[in-house]
Amino acid sequence: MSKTLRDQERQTGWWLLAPAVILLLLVYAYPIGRSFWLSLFTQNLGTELQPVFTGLNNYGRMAIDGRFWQSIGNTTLFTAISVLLELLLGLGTALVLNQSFRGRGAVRTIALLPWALPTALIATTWTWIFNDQFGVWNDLLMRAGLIKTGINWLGDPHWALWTVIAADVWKTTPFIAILLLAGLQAIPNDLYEAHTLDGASPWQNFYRITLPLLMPQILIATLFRFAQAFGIFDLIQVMTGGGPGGATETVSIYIYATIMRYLDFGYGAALVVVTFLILSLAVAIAAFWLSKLRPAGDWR
Amino acid sequence: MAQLKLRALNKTYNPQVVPLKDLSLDVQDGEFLTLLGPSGCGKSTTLRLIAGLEQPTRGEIWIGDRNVTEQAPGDRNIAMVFQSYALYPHMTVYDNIASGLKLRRMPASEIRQRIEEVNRFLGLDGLLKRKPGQLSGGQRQRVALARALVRRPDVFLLDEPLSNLDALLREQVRAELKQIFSDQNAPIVYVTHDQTEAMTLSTRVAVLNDGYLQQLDSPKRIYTRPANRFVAGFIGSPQMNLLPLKCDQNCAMLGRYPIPLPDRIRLPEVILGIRPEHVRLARPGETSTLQGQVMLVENLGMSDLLSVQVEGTSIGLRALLSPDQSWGEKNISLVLPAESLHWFDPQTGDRLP
Amino acid sequence: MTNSSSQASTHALSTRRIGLAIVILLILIFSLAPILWQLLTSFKTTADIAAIPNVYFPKQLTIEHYTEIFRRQPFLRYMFNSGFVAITSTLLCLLIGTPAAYALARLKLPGEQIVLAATLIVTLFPYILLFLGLLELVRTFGLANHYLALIVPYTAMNVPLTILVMRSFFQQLPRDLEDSAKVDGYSTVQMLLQILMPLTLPALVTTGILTFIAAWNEFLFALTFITRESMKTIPVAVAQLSGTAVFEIPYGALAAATVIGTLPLVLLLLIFQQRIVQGLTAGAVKG
Amino acid sequence: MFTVLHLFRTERLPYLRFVALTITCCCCILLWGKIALSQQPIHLSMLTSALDAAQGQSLVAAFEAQNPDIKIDVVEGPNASNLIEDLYTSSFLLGDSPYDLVMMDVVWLPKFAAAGWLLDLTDRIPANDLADFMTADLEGGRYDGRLYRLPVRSDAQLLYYRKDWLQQAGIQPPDTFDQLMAASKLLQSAGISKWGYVWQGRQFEGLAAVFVDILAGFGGFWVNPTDREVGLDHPEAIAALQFLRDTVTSGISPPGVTNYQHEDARRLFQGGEVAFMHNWPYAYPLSNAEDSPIKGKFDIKLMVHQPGLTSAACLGGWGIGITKTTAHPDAALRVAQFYASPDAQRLSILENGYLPTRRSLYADPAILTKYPYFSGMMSVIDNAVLRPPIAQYAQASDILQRYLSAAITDRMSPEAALQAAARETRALLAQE
Repeated sequence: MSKTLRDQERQTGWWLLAPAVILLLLVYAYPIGRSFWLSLFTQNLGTELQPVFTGLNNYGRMAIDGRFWQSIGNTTLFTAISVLLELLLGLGTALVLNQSFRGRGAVRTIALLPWALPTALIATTWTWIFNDQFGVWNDLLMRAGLIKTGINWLGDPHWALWTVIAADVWKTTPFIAILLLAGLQAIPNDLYEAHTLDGASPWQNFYRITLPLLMPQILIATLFRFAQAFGIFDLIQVMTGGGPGGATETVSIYIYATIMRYLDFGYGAALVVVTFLILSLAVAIAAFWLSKLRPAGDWR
Repeated sequence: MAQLKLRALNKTYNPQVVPLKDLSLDVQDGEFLTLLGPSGCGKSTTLRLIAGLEQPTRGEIWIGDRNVTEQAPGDRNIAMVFQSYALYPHMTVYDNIASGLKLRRMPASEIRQRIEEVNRFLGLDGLLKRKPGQLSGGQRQRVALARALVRRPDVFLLDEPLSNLDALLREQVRAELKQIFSDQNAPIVYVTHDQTEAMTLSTRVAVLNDGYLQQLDSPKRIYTRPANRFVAGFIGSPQMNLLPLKCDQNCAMLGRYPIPLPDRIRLPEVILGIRPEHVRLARPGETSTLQGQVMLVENLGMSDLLSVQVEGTSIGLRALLSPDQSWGEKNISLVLPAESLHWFDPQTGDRLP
Repeated sequence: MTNSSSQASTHALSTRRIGLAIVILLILIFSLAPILWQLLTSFKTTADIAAIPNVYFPKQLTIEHYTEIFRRQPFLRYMFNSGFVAITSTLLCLLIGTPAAYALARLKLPGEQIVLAATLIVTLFPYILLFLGLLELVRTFGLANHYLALIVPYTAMNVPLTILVMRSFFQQLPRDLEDSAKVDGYSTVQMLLQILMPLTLPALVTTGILTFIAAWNEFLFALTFITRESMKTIPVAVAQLSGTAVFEIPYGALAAATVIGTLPLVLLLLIFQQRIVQGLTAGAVKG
Repeated sequence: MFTVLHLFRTERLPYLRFVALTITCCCCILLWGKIALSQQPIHLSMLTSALDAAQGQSLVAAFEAQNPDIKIDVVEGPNASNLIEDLYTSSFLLGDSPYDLVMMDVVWLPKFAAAGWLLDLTDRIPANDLADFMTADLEGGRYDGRLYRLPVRSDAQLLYYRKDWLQQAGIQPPDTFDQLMAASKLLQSAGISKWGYVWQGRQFEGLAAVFVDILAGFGGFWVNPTDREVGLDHPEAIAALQFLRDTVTSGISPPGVTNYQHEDARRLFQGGEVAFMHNWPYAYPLSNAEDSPIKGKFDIKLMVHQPGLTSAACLGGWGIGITKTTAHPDAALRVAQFYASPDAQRLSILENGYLPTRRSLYADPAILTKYPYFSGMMSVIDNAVLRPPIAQYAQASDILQRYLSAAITDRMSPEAALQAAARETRALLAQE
């Protein structure tokens, strides 16, 4: 018992932290590290699922894999468009919910609803709404006279990705709206009052006060959504499975197919590694921006 | 029974704690020691070190003949009253008071008996079943005190226990505190930045600044014989006049006016200290007077605080005069009584004997 | 923001009001319409569901789709699986995440910044990056078709959120309380259980709801690690329902299954809206 | 050691009690789950599409009537066969397969066999039992020379044609690609037929199957299973793809054909809008049904070929295999043999109209009475070609589908598309 009190406290601390750290290492660090290792092997049906060391062969194969590049393209498009739309709609929703009106709490609850529901179930709902024959969306458009015959939203390669984006926007806009709403509510009203006394219009208020002060929240929300959208799986898996003809195949769907359908573990691991690196790079850039922005956000 | 000894305690800088340098203190049984100083002086650090909430970088803490430096707070048998009272919000008053005893596996009957006892002179009747949220500030303060008293600890620690009370209540509780702790048989260490509390409650006061112990003395001596320039300026309100003066042979020169230095002081410069309440109006015919111009008069109620610019200098002198005295609109003659003068070394700040 | 000078504003104010009302209405329609359509579908007769043009106001409502999913599929079993996995992993997650959050909030550990940063970054990585490694682990430990195959990853995927949210709650608690407890003689673990736990109960509920929602909704692991009918969770069971009727997709049953599967979450949201919002923002913004 | 104890210093009970309770609860529930799953009579489980499950009910009843000690639990899966394949794959991959029997498409076999998931039946079936099976169907059940599957249902792609329209125009059914094109143009320009030829152009397995037929007709090959040579960038393959593309550009096929699946093609053919259709035999009874506008007006033949070459139909069909990890291999073998038996096949064929895998059944009076056109089908099956029986077939097929689709939708030239396809396929197969 010659340990100092500080040592004891530290030790207690480690014991408190240990289960969480072990769990995170097991479920996060190990799989990703393992993927790095496995990506150097060929382990697929051709090798009867035995690992054979082939160095960077998998990465070379990836370079000429047209489907991989298409999936990267799809993922990028999906991520960019859906996050952008979600930001705009989310900001709009947040601004509206930040006004005081009767029943605001109820509206806020309802606006949050899409976020809380299971994506896989919601995907079936949207599949049904966008059904080419019985879908209500086609019906509404036809009643409005905008189209003459029903569009096969999910079956037509030209429409499928946009349809999936629409569903994703619906599902995750509330998340952004809530984050931004919290940011809006933290901006003290006196700032607006002072600025208004200075003669600023509402638009100037928004542009010169709301937007800069909200920037940290916007960036964080974007970062979160970017990462989630880049890894989108359940929505697309249920709505289109990546089809038609790979039109909605994102990296996640491709990775899943490579591993679970083709049993091409080595190549799947290489895909995981590359996706991980791309995401890490993007996160690092975003974090760098964020850290530069932080001083501006420190007014609280 | 027990005696609290701090031996050369050091706490080096870290972001959370004010540093502490080479603090040694002895607190005897029943003695009420106040740690006094401005914020950031290290007084809370000292208290937290004693409690074991922080670990000293160097030095030792003894309670009686136990070296508790490496003991956990709960093992030191101390009790502490916090500024925020730190009552457990989810427990009843009774459980709050009993918690420390229960942890020491005291039989329930004895706990009940002890609480009764404390209850009697703190007057907590009818509060025992309530939760802290349902109590007023003064009541919470009492519960916090009760929680400490019931423990019969080897040392009491009180961290600014009055600062969350409003002014009226504070005076009342201050008086009660004095009474309650006069019966206690353990060392009491009390932290405050309020010198009135320090003066009224303590048997001894330790003035801290910048992590250093400045003076450890009875309240009276702290006031009458401040050990250095810092203590002189910190204790007493309004603040003591501290005038840097040049010396000319045996005299310090306040403008044109020579002030005789005590014999042993031979320095080119000194700091002259005099409390505003000791400056008095010159009587008619008095010779060695100081001429000055009244720059500002602040009415403090029972007296007036005058800011006087000493003639021929830019030095300002404050004097506390009772309003029944009269003086000229502008010009005023003042006397600095020799027995009320304090001299300090401008280099070290130490008192010159 | 507030009303400007009063004379000219009456007119401007009322147009503003109407504009606001319209926008709110749009938000409500946007959020509710798909769910309401699915709800309506679940009560329509099969003939009405397949009618062209669509039937918006059915003359006849039916609950046959609801009885059908319970009759044809072990739907109660799915509900139980989802509930059991979600509740167990939520409890485990709180049990593991809360002490860690406390350690990170208060105990000045060396390297805690690294742990914290790692926790944050980890929340950004999609599960697809993990599932190859986890698949191997599941195979190695023979956890296929085992609740643990889901409970462990669900717990892990919610631990970062728990740590972030609980840590920010712990940091808001007054320090004096813990100091007081230490002086009273509580050990760190006792203090966590007897003093801090009761105080953080609201925060625990908040976090628990968020983790429950995440676990209930998870799809990828449930799809991959469970192949036995009797072990499937709601999202996977419903998603796989879509192709199992003989000649066409059973839209009515699918709608009913969706409604049932989402019902617990809707209830949670209605009851705990405030807390969910709190937790979401604490988890995301504070980090 | 001591530090752990230190954690629970004075009052350690609440913590420990809670942990113990949680663990006990978990254990109890898991145990309960395990017990609930193990029951008394031998249950053999098999996953099929919901459609097959419905159609196979009488087979199950017949088997259980003869074998009271065995129960067959048919799990209904999705109707899309690739989803069934995925469900089987993930359950085998996990190592805890709920299925004892595998009802599999011919193209899955190499994968399942190479992965080591199937019981080797080579030595369990007497050779004389195998003699009755069609060679092509039996071949589809082998991998690396070992038998893993007993065929229960055969299939081969055909060319459907409107014999009434051809008679009207005074031409013979086409034998070569040029004849097919010419006949189509003639019928279209004469206003007899709106479209000439429909096939399955959507990016899915059906497109690969169509291409296999065309490729055989041009004398090309996809992957040689023995030496793993990839033939996709050979001139024959490029010519085959050029043909497919020409049908679209010349207006013989409707522009939408690049998004068609089997049912789209059948609806068009049955609706009397097209003269030639590439499809599986399942369309025959449907198009010849009482309410079909073209009942009796069409016929079937082998797909066309280049002059001097022969046609070969892409072989399909289903068979039954046994999971390697099954606890009841003998019982499972009884089920498999039953499903492949003449009686069972007859029962199923009379109900559902699929093609048999046994020679004897092509001469079966009961079957021929009901389906007279079966008599011509035996030679079709005998001439059928397998899609490459390589373990990575699914991957190879997806590569090919992508580039076929790119070429027929005019995003790449046939040559560039097939070169890319060949390159990726070689990279895939070189991974050994």
